[in-house]
Amino acid sequence: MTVNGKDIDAVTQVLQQDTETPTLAVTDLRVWFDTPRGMVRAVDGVTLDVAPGRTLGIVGESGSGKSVLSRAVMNILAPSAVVRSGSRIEFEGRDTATLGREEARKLWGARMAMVFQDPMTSLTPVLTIGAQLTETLRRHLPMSRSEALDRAEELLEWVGIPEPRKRLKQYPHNLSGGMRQRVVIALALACSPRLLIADEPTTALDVTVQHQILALLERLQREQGMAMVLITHDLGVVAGRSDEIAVMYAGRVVEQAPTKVLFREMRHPYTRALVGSIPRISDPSHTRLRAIPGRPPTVVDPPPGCAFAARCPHARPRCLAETPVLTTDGTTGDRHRHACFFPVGTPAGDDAWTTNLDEGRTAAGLPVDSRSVL
Amino acid sequence: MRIRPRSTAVACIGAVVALLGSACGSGEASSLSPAGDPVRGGTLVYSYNTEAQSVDPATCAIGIGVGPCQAVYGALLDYDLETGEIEPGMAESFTTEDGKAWTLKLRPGLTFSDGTPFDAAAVAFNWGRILDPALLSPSASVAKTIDWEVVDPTTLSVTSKEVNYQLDFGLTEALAYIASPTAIEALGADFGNNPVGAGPFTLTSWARGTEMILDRNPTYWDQPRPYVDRLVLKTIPADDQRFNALQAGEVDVMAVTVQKYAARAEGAGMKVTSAPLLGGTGFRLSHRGPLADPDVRTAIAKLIDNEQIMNAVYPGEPVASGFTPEDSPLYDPGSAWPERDVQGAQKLLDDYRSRTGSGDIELTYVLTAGSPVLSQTAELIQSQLQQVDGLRVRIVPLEGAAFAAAMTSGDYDLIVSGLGGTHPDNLYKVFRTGGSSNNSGYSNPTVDEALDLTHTSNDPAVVESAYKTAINELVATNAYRFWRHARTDLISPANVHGVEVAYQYWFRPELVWIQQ
Amino acid sequence: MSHSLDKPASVVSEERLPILDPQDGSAPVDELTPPSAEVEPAGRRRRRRDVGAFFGGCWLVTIVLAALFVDLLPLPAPDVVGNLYSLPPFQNAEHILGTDQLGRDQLSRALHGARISLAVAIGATLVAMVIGTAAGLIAGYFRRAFDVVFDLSTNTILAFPPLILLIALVALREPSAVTLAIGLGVVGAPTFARIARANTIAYADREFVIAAKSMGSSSTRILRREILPNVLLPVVSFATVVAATLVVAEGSLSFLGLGVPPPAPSWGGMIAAGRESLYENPALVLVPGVFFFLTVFSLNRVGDWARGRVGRESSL
Amino acid sequence: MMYRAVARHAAKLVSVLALVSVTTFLLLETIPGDRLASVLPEGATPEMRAAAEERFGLNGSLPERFFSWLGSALQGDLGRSMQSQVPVTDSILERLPVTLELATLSILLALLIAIPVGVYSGYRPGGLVDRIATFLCSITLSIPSFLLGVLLVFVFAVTLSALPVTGWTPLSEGLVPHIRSLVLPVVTLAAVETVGFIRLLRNDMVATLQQDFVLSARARGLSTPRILLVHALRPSAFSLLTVMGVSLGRLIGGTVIVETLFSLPGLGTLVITAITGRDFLLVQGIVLVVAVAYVLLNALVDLTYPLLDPRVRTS
Repeated sequence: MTVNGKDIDAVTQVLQQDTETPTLAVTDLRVWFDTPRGMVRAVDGVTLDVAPGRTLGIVGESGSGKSVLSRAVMNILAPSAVVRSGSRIEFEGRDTATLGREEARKLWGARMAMVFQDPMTSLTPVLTIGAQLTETLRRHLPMSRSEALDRAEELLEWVGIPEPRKRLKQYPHNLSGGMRQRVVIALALACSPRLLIADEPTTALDVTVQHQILALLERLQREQGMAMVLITHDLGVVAGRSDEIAVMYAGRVVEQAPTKVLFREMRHPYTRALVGSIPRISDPSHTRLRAIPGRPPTVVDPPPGCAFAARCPHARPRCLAETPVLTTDGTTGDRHRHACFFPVGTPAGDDAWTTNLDEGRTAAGLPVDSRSVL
Repeated sequence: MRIRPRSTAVACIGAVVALLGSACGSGEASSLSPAGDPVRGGTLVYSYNTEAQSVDPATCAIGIGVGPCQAVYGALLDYDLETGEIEPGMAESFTTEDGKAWTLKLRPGLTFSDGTPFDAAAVAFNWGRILDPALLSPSASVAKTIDWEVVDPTTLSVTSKEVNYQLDFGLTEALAYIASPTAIEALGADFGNNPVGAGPFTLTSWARGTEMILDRNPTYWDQPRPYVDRLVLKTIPADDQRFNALQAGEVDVMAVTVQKYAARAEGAGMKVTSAPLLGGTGFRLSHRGPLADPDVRTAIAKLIDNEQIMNAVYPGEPVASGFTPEDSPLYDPGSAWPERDVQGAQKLLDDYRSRTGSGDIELTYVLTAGSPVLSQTAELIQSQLQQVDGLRVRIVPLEGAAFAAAMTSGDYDLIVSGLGGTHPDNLYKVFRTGGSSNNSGYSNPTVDEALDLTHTSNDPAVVESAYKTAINELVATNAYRFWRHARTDLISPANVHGVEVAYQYWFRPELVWIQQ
Repeated sequence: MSHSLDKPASVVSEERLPILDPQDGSAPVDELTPPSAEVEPAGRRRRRRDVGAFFGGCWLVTIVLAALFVDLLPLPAPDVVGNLYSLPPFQNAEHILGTDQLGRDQLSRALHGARISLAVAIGATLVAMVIGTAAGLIAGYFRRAFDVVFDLSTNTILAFPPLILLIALVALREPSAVTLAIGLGVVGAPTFARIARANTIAYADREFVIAAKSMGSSSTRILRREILPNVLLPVVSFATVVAATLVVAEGSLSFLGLGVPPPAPSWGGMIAAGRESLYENPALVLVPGVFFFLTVFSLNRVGDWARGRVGRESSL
Repeated sequence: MMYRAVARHAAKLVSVLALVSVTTFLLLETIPGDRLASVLPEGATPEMRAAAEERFGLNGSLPERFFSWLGSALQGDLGRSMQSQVPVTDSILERLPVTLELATLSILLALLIAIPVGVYSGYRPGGLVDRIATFLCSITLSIPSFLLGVLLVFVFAVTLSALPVTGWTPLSEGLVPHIRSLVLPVVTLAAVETVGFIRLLRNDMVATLQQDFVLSARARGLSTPRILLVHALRPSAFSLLTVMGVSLGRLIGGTVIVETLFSLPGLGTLVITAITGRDFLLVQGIVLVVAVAYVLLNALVDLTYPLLDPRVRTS
């Protein structure tokens, strides 16, 4: 029996594995960028973890810091990035900051891999597919050139590319978008990694190909038993395919929960707004699309208080003064945490909403009326 | 003028000057005691700042082209600069009773390097070829003045159209080079690059612009000469670089026309063989427009300050106070340049302008472009001549061929030129009315009479005094003015013996031997 | 379309300034886009570049003023022969920068030399700009046959070994500043022509041009009123860089003794003359050399700055 | 498609060469003064002048002379030099290797310096190396080659007397003296080319390193040198190749100054003597050869470009 795409035994499996060490554990990660306009706090204190074989979906608008998070984990940040002290990234229990050169070489690219957004530019245009595959294989695994070529051919076949032998000699621009993304995935899974980070893997593809690629990722994950982090701005992509979802806003995780719990018991107004903005086929035609007013905040020297306050219908004076911390309120299991003083679906949240409704605007000055309830 | 314009220009450019503070006097050849008798073998390297264009006997009898020709063909007669005598070379003798009928006796059994006989017919063939206008031979002007006829394989009777006791000089350069007729007919236009002669050396290879390699000609008549096995001619344009090569032992005989290197060479224990040439580095005056008037010419002569030019451009070198250097047999006190006198010059010019009512005089000073030394001298002369009002000088630098065109067509007021050449007979060509090189239109009865005497008289004393009168008249009429005697220095390391200056920048390679 | 445009965008085919011998005294230039984006924080970089352009501008102003009013300055005349020969600089109050082999004051010769070098260079740049822009406009607007002729003529000028073309032009005529300026102008024209053409093509299909065409205005009116003003800006921004190249060309020619005839001093000529006594008194080369270097350096810096400024405004 | 491109280039090449020859011919025709001045000896007779005009093909109408020259030129016979009677083709072939060696060595030296500096400044733009390189580049660009040559001579040859002042030592006299005589001229010529290459490579690298495939290469754990030299440098190398080809073409006609300064027996000095000696046939021959080299190299670059860069290749 499948619940929107996830068969039931997988779910039970999830419940048993809580005690195992997580493949990836990020605690209080802060990544700031030194720019002429000041220190940009791209990632400002993120804590999350992914158990082996599990999929964590990370959702957020562009500029929320989800890509920077993925690059920090993969240790491929731009030179101007500064990982603040106190940040900690653990991979299978080992702090990646303390790895020696040799161990680091074995980790990044082999045990931990990444897939990028635009297949058009993710492959080196001037090298053949075969060259790029064998290069990665021989970098991490002791293989002769011919062995690497055979393994490369297997990989291409494995990701569903027809006539793999012929493809090895071709160049990226000879292939279609979907085909190229399959090659990128083959490249990532070349050394059977324990963790795969997919940063918007299907955004650049059209919908039909999108579905094939996501199904492929899921199949490969199940066969490899590897952990996966699926980063996207499209709730639809993560809704059916991830065990847990973390919602990021302005460099922070504002809510994290198992997928079903998040959709049924969402606590953070931003999550509700996000879910609310997905148009449903069931809606009558001409229903006005619900958009979130305002724009994501610039993360340079952010003011105190909750970053979402300016756009949050529940905003109260406390939200402007104090920064909410990610906590669980015990009502929906300890895996469900959110960072909000007046969460949705709680008496405090409802009071805040009705008070704002009476005043006609939120504490942050956002005009509010009955229609704008999300 | 004997030297083809282009090579004079090159010679002047060759006179590149570095303003060396070090004092240096004019050093005569410091001859080392001969170290025993000559030894055969070794390679002799000669170097100068430019190279011949072709080794075709018809066209090489000019300036820099002489070297390779003399080495490959040998000259019928040789002119010894020191003694002023003309000695037999490839020919046995060239005698005359009346200056009109001459007899050329050749050495019996002489052959070219391709085995064909070097006989009277070969000489006749070469001289006849020179007359062919298509070959544009500079020697044609001399060949036209004589007729010749083969008497027997070793004898040629020559009749000069006019009495000319100096005709034998013609056989040391213009008509000196005889090539193998069979080779000329076989190679045609390419003969100039692979010559066949009977001289001391044969041409082995020629990388133009860098070096020409010649090897000993085994069938040369004057065994055991040439002493050296191989002769190399290297072209190194910059004087200082050539001197460095000499010091580094890469060059055995370095030709240079600037005094300072001779002094530095003597300082370094090397030998300097030098020889004064006819005339010097200066300029020639044409006879058109205001320059036709003797007062203007004298005024110009009075304004030139040799002292200042030498101090600025050729520091440390002796100043030419007159036409001929004191130590030359043709020296005469009368050939000294007029005293510098600015007021006198101003008066002369004012008289001329009042007499002819003409306005300011403007003269063009033509020189070769690209030589800093020449342009500095030109600017100096301009400032000297413009000390007086009413006289303006416009400097006109022309590159190679345009300069030659101006020279041959006489299209100039003052033009940079050196007389060049070694034999006083050159005066005849340049200053005798109608002389083949007289493009300045100079015509002076006294000079003509004196120069004709040098041809018609067989008495050396008469000839010498005739030259002196001619020179004094040339100086008096300001035909030509220079500030530095032309001289050639051949510098060679101590172990190279037998170096003698010949022609202008060449020597007698067959007489040189190297002490190992 | 000029072939440099149909190369894939990612390959930045920098069309080298095809003037003169390799010494073309200017940065490789792409006609259309401004210097490529620097990843470095823009703020800091722009300030640093302005400093170079600022000093460059100051030097150019001083040298041009000095060259124009050199006669008013308390300096001995450039061709007055003195008796202190090749005096090193800073040793004699009267001759601050020393004297050359003929005892003439180096400073005054340098300034008079500046007058000639700059006059020839500026003259030649104007000639090049007029010819080049006109050719570029016509070829860019009318295309087809004009384009072929344009391509052929620019390639012919470029195929000519640059200095050989100049020498042939100058050496075989009566050498004077005018023939020099025209000769240099011809050699400088292709650069302006290509810039003008590229910009004209880009502007030719812009709306306001099509609108003007539809209103029936004649081609010449369109060219003059619509396209020329827009093309002029990028062309003029190159003027300084081309001027730098032509100053070098004039210097090279006088170095070979084929520049402006003596006794008019020119930097190239002074360097050539100084070369003879390099060992005894290097100042004879260094004094004109420094003037030469500072002028070319300033022209380049001001050129870069102008192109940077123009690049931003007229980015197509 | 490839044959059409080749045909187009061939047509362009021929037309440009024709135009170059005609222009040179007209340029030489319109020279004031006597065209035979440098050839006729002193006191030349009218017959000599007539014979000379006949021999150097100076009589006959302008078009006749041009087409007779062009006719023989197409068969490789560019006529004989008026002064040395040496066939023009021979004297060019004798001098061409010197100029070619100078040009190629300068380009190689320029690449040798430009690639490491260009790649590193592209990798760390605004860093120390980049700032120093940019500063030195703007200095070098502003020193004309003749000034640079004189300064180099002053420092290395005169004061340190480590290298010969001028002159050319052919390879036959040993490699070391040959190279020693080449160092200063090649450095003088290479200076500007190096600047051009550094700037080009740096800008290309900066652009390429921002591409995603570089990030994904790093994500695959490939080493930085490998990413720089294989993944980033290769796409930039193609535009470098284009500029290199054009520079080489231009250098063949552009070594006049350096050859004159160091008195090297290359095409540059030959053309100077030819022009000053009004040796028309020699000038005509040299200009044609240099133009052919320039146009051929440009065409070669345009044609080989697609073969090298897979993105452009339309296989």
